[in-house]
Amino acid sequence: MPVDIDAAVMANTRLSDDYNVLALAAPALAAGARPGQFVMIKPSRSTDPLLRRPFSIFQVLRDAGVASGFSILNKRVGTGTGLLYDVEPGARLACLGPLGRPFEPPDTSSEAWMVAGGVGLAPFLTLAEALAARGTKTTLFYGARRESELYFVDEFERLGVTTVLTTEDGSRGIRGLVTGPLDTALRHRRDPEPLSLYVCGPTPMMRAVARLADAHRRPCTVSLEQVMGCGLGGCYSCVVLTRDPGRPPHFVRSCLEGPVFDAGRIVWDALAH
Amino acid sequence: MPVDIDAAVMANTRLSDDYNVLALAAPALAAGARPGQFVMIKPSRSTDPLLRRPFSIFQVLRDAGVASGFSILNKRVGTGTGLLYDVEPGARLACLGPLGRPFEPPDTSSEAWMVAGGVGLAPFLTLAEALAARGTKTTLFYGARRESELYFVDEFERLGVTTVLTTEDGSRGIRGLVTGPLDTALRHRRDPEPLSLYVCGPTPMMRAVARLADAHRRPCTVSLEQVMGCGLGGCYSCVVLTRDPGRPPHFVRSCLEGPVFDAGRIVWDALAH
Amino acid sequence: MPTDLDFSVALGSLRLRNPIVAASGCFGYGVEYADVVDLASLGGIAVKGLFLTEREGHPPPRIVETPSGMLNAIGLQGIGVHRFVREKLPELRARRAVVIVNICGTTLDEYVELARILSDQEGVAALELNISCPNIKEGGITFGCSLTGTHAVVSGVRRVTSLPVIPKLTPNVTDVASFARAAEDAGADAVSLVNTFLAMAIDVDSRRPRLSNIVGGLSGPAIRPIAVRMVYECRQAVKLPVIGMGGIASAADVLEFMIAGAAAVQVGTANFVDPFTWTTLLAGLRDYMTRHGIARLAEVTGTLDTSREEQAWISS
Amino acid sequence: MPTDLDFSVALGSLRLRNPIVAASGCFGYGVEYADVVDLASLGGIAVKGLFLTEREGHPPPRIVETPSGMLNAIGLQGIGVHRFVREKLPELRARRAVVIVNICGTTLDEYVELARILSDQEGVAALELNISCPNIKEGGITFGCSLTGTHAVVSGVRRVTSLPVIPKLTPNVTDVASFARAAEDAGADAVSLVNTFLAMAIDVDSRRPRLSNIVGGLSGPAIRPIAVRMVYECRQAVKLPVIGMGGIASAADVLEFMIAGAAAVQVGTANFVDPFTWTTLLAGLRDYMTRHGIARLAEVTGTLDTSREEQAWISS
Ligand SMILES: Cc1cc2nc3c(=O)[nH]c(=O)nc-3n(C[C@H](O)[C@H](O)[C@H](O)COP(=O)(O)OP(=O)(O)OC[C@H]3O[C@@H](n4cnc5c(N)ncnc54)[C@H](O)[C@@H]3O)c2cc1C
Ligand SMILES: Cc1cc2nc3c(=O)[nH]c(=O)nc-3n(C[C@H](O)[C@H](O)[C@H](O)COP(=O)(O)OP(=O)(O)OC[C@H]3O[C@@H](n4cnc5c(N)ncnc54)[C@H](O)[C@@H]3O)c2cc1C
Ligand SMILES: Cc1cc2nc3c(=O)[nH]c(=O)nc-3n(C[C@H](O)[C@H](O)[C@H](O)COP(=O)(O)O)c2cc1C
Ligand SMILES: Cc1cc2nc3c(=O)[nH]c(=O)nc-3n(C[C@H](O)[C@H](O)[C@H](O)COP(=O)(O)O)c2cc1C
Ligand code: FES
Ligand code: FES
Repeated sequence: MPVDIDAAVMANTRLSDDYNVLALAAPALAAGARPGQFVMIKPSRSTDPLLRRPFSIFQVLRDAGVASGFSILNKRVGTGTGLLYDVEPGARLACLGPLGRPFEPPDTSSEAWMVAGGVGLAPFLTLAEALAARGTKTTLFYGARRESELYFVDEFERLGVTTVLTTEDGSRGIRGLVTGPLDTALRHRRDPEPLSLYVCGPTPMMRAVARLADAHRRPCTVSLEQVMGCGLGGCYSCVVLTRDPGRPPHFVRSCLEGPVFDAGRIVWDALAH
Repeated sequence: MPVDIDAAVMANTRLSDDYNVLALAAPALAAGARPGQFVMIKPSRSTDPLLRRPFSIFQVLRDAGVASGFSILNKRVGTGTGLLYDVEPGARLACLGPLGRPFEPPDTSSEAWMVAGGVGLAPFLTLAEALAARGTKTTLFYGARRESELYFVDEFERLGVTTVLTTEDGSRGIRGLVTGPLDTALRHRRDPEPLSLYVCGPTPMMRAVARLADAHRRPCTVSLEQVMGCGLGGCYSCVVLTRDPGRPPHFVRSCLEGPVFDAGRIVWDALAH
Repeated sequence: MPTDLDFSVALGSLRLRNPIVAASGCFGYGVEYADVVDLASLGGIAVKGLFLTEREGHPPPRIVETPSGMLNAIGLQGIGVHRFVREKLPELRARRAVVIVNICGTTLDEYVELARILSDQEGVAALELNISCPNIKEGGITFGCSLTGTHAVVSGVRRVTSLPVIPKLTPNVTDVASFARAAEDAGADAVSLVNTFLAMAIDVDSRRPRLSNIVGGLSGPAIRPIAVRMVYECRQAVKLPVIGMGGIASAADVLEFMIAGAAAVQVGTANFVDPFTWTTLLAGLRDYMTRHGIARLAEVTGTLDTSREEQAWISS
Repeated sequence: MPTDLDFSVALGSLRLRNPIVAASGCFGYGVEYADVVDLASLGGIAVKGLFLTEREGHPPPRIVETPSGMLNAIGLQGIGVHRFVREKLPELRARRAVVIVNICGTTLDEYVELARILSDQEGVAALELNISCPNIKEGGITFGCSLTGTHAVVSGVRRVTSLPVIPKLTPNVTDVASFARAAEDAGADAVSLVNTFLAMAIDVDSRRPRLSNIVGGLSGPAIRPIAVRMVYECRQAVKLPVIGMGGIASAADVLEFMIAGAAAVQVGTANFVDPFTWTTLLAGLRDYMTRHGIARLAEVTGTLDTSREEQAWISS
């Protein structure tokens, strides 16, 4: 059950001119959070900006083992994310969550490959922790524009995650898009070895990965980032066109049925961007 | 000529739960400021609140004798003043000024009596400095609700100003309203000794002082606090009904012809509050 | 502090325990919120606009934020009246929610048919006639922008139901009070207003509309001053109770509408910002009643005091 | 980066050096700003609404802030056309301002008389007919809310002047495009829109209106999405150049109006917030033109691309 907490900003760590990590005190919210879920955060007390913004839960913060809050990985792209980049410790932000359908872990025998583009990294740290806890062999394919925009690689490696990094300018890892090494890896992967893909990033990237997964017949889960007005199923703004057996394509609310979807359900051509 | 400066907050000194002094870096603005003038400050970059708010220039701040900025004495009464109470050093605020007609100093032979109620103290520190510089004998009648809301009395005394203090609860100075001791003093004042009154505070107080001044035939200047949309004469929101020779009462813009007015010009019954 | 404060309000024969109703389209079918809030504590719930049949609505993007407001062009995606009655109404009934069903037709007959179906159901407290949705081409607003259309829909529905009938008026007209009058003449029990303002937003880099439907409806605090004025005009034009809405986000906003003439209010966009808004509103109303010594909230309705303005001593 | 960017726009025979015009009532008579900004660098200045005679306007409070907007009920305080011509026009002329005079009458004859007087003056670039002020009881909006009234005022003025005639339309109507059409039929050279939305605000503690006039006009960013939609509708209905306004505060806002169909824009409330807004707007337009390789700003007008929306692959 989601709770609404007027959470104090415990720390704001700016990683670059665009990215920051915001630690928020919200025990009750954090305690119930599962990997892949999100939180609706009000960036300002003013009516401009008016609506809350959705953010993946990046980390569950613990104090002596007890959940004390959570953090978000924020990328400044507009007004709301700009305010959350600037906010100072001590300020309070209304946080509603945890919301949405979490990731389903793969079959115990299966490996997990996480594919992240840019701020699409956000939902994967909690997933990696959960997978490490259950001993799932995990790889992170992670692409960014340049080396300085690859964050938290060490944290993933510390969890035992194998990392495959790409940068568009070649400043670290393989030059190009993350789909390059992913495609190669999928080709090299022997058929009977079970494997589940988890993807979050820009829509074109998710679409491309979904196609690769389909071509290689691998189960693939995507975490979509639709515009969300409420996060609770009230406004019908966040819909995604899906294909389900026995009925024509129809819109479902990604805040309730997502943000995590089976990639095969999504009518990709209907997705904006 | 007014200038618009994106001024850095140098310091925010909170005096109580309601009052604070905000020091703003704005050399060009401060350099041109004269006692009684005001500044239009935008309390937020958002469109809510939308308009700037008018504030008296409380102090001209100097660095090695050169004007480096100014301060305002802010009383939290609503959204904008609330934001200016909360603002942290380093933030920037758009400040347009100096604006409005300044105080006219009295004749050189005249004494000056300043009458302040609450945050109506704001325009008088710069006036007291100017009067001290020209050797005018000055008294401050200053009323507040309680002792803890009487601010900067020492600063005035350091400038050689005689202070007469009142509090509504009697916790300091004379119990009651500031008009009490003012009335007594006016009665005891011998006719030929020239005297000019300067008043700023709640409208009922200004009205009462204006009546006393009129009864005692003393020149009286009031600094009005009308709602102001622009501060530059563009919107006609800030009008005050005035009586001028040879024409019926008419509205004048207090941002251009004021905020400082000869009390005799004001049609007090038409003033709100 | 008085402990026996009375928050209840009357809309003709319909009594609400308090004046705060969730606005249609802004609270799903209510059931989405059943785990988060106690549905029975709300004055009422106007459920998402229902057609006879299911509708997919418009493709995304369906909303865009604007200064102190938002545009929406959902296109009335919905499950249709039959599935609503089967799948949602039983839970709403079980939760003791006061259910106002917002209905939408493309023809007069559809409104009548919807009213007939819903009148047979237990747990429907009133019908709100959506003749004001700016986001669909057929029906709806074509009735709401015409006095004869408004009259026809209201009297058509009136004939087949004994439920309270509440036409919801559009603000996109020159004289909203004349529509309230048409509704009154046709036998409405109350009127609700405002629906959203037809509006649009453009992405200047792509030079494309920011909503797939090109235009959408503006709601939220931005529109409140216009909505309050319209409620004030309707209150003066008709004897019917008026349900006011448009940008309510605080108790002061509720009171503004009530003082202007609203017997009850609806809260839309603010539910998106904060699903617990209504509790904040009720707490604020309690505080106001206590401070002002008001025992019955309903007494506030229509008490705007304009005596001073009317005798303004200066001719203007 | 192109150095020869062309910001000029045409309103019929009137050419402006750039599309940014100060909106009437939001820049005084222009002369108030002469020390602060270079009046000649603005595309034009629509001066405060003028009657034949002096007017005192409404008592304060005359403005109140609302979410992302403001209400005003100034009541057209003003010096009248004769004093304007004597006291203000010479300075505006000397400063080489492009002066659009906003005129307001209580009768048709007054509009005609005002037009006659101003047509004889050097330094008047155009007449804007204020038939849309919501704050005065007589005249003005009674013409603006009636198609025949609009037609009558425009053709009356048209007959006595060779200056460009620009009726300013009110948004408080059901179908603003029909008013643009009436203006076109009557011989207008352009239309400007929107004037303010009739609205009100109430102080809930005193239960009194927050404006002495009870109601006032809503302006500012809050109304922008509605205003953009209305400009878009007018653009499709008439061939006349449209001057768009309502809540413009950034270059993106200017572009939104232009892409929707405005040939030029006016900036009102934002001048109060920042008297240098227009310089920020021009800098932002320059940046946009550079980024998009646009040499002539006027090319942007009416280029909204709705091809994708119109062939939406899912029927809605
Ligand atoms: C389930 C979910 C989880 C998310 N998790 C994160 C996260 O962990 N970290 C993070 O930084 N962001 C995340 N996002 C995206 C984030 O919500 C948006 O970037 C944010 O809402 C933009 O707000 P703004 O006020 O800064 O932008 P606005 O000023 O509103 O818009 C600026 C620009 O951003 C674009 N934009 C608006 N909404 C979105 C969106 N939902 N996705 C992408 N672009 C958008 C707009 O089209 C516009 O061009 C998530 C979104 C969803 C739906
Ligand atoms: C020339 C001038 C100089 C001023 N100098 C100072 C100063 O030095 N220090 C200071 O603290 N204040 C000063 N004020 C008053 C200050 O401008 C207002 O308190 C402020 O604008 C209120 O803004 P807000 O957003 O906090 O209030 P809002 O949220 O807009 O309104 C809250 C309440 O404050 C009241 N209010 C709004 N405007 C005024 C006003 N102009 N005067 C009194 N009450 C108002 C409203 O009626 C309302 O009840 C001055 C005003 C003027 C005109
Ligand atoms: C996303 C959304 C969907 C809406 N759907 C409906 C609807 O189905 N039926 C209806 O009558 N009004 C609908 N409305 C209008 C609201 O009920 C309300 O009239 C309007 O939003 C103004 O109130 P607000 O400012 O509090 O949101 C919708 C509004 C929004 C924002
Ligand atoms: C204080 C004020 C005074 C106004 N006076 C006039 C006027 O005299 N004549 C007129 O045609 N419009 C007048 N307007 C309307 C503006 O010119 C403009 O149409 C409206 O404010 C919308 O633009 P904005 O949102 O940029 O302010 C006035 C607006 C305001 C806020
Ligand atoms: S975000 Fe409102 S329904 Fe999904
Ligand atoms: S504040 Fe705008 S004219 Fe005085």
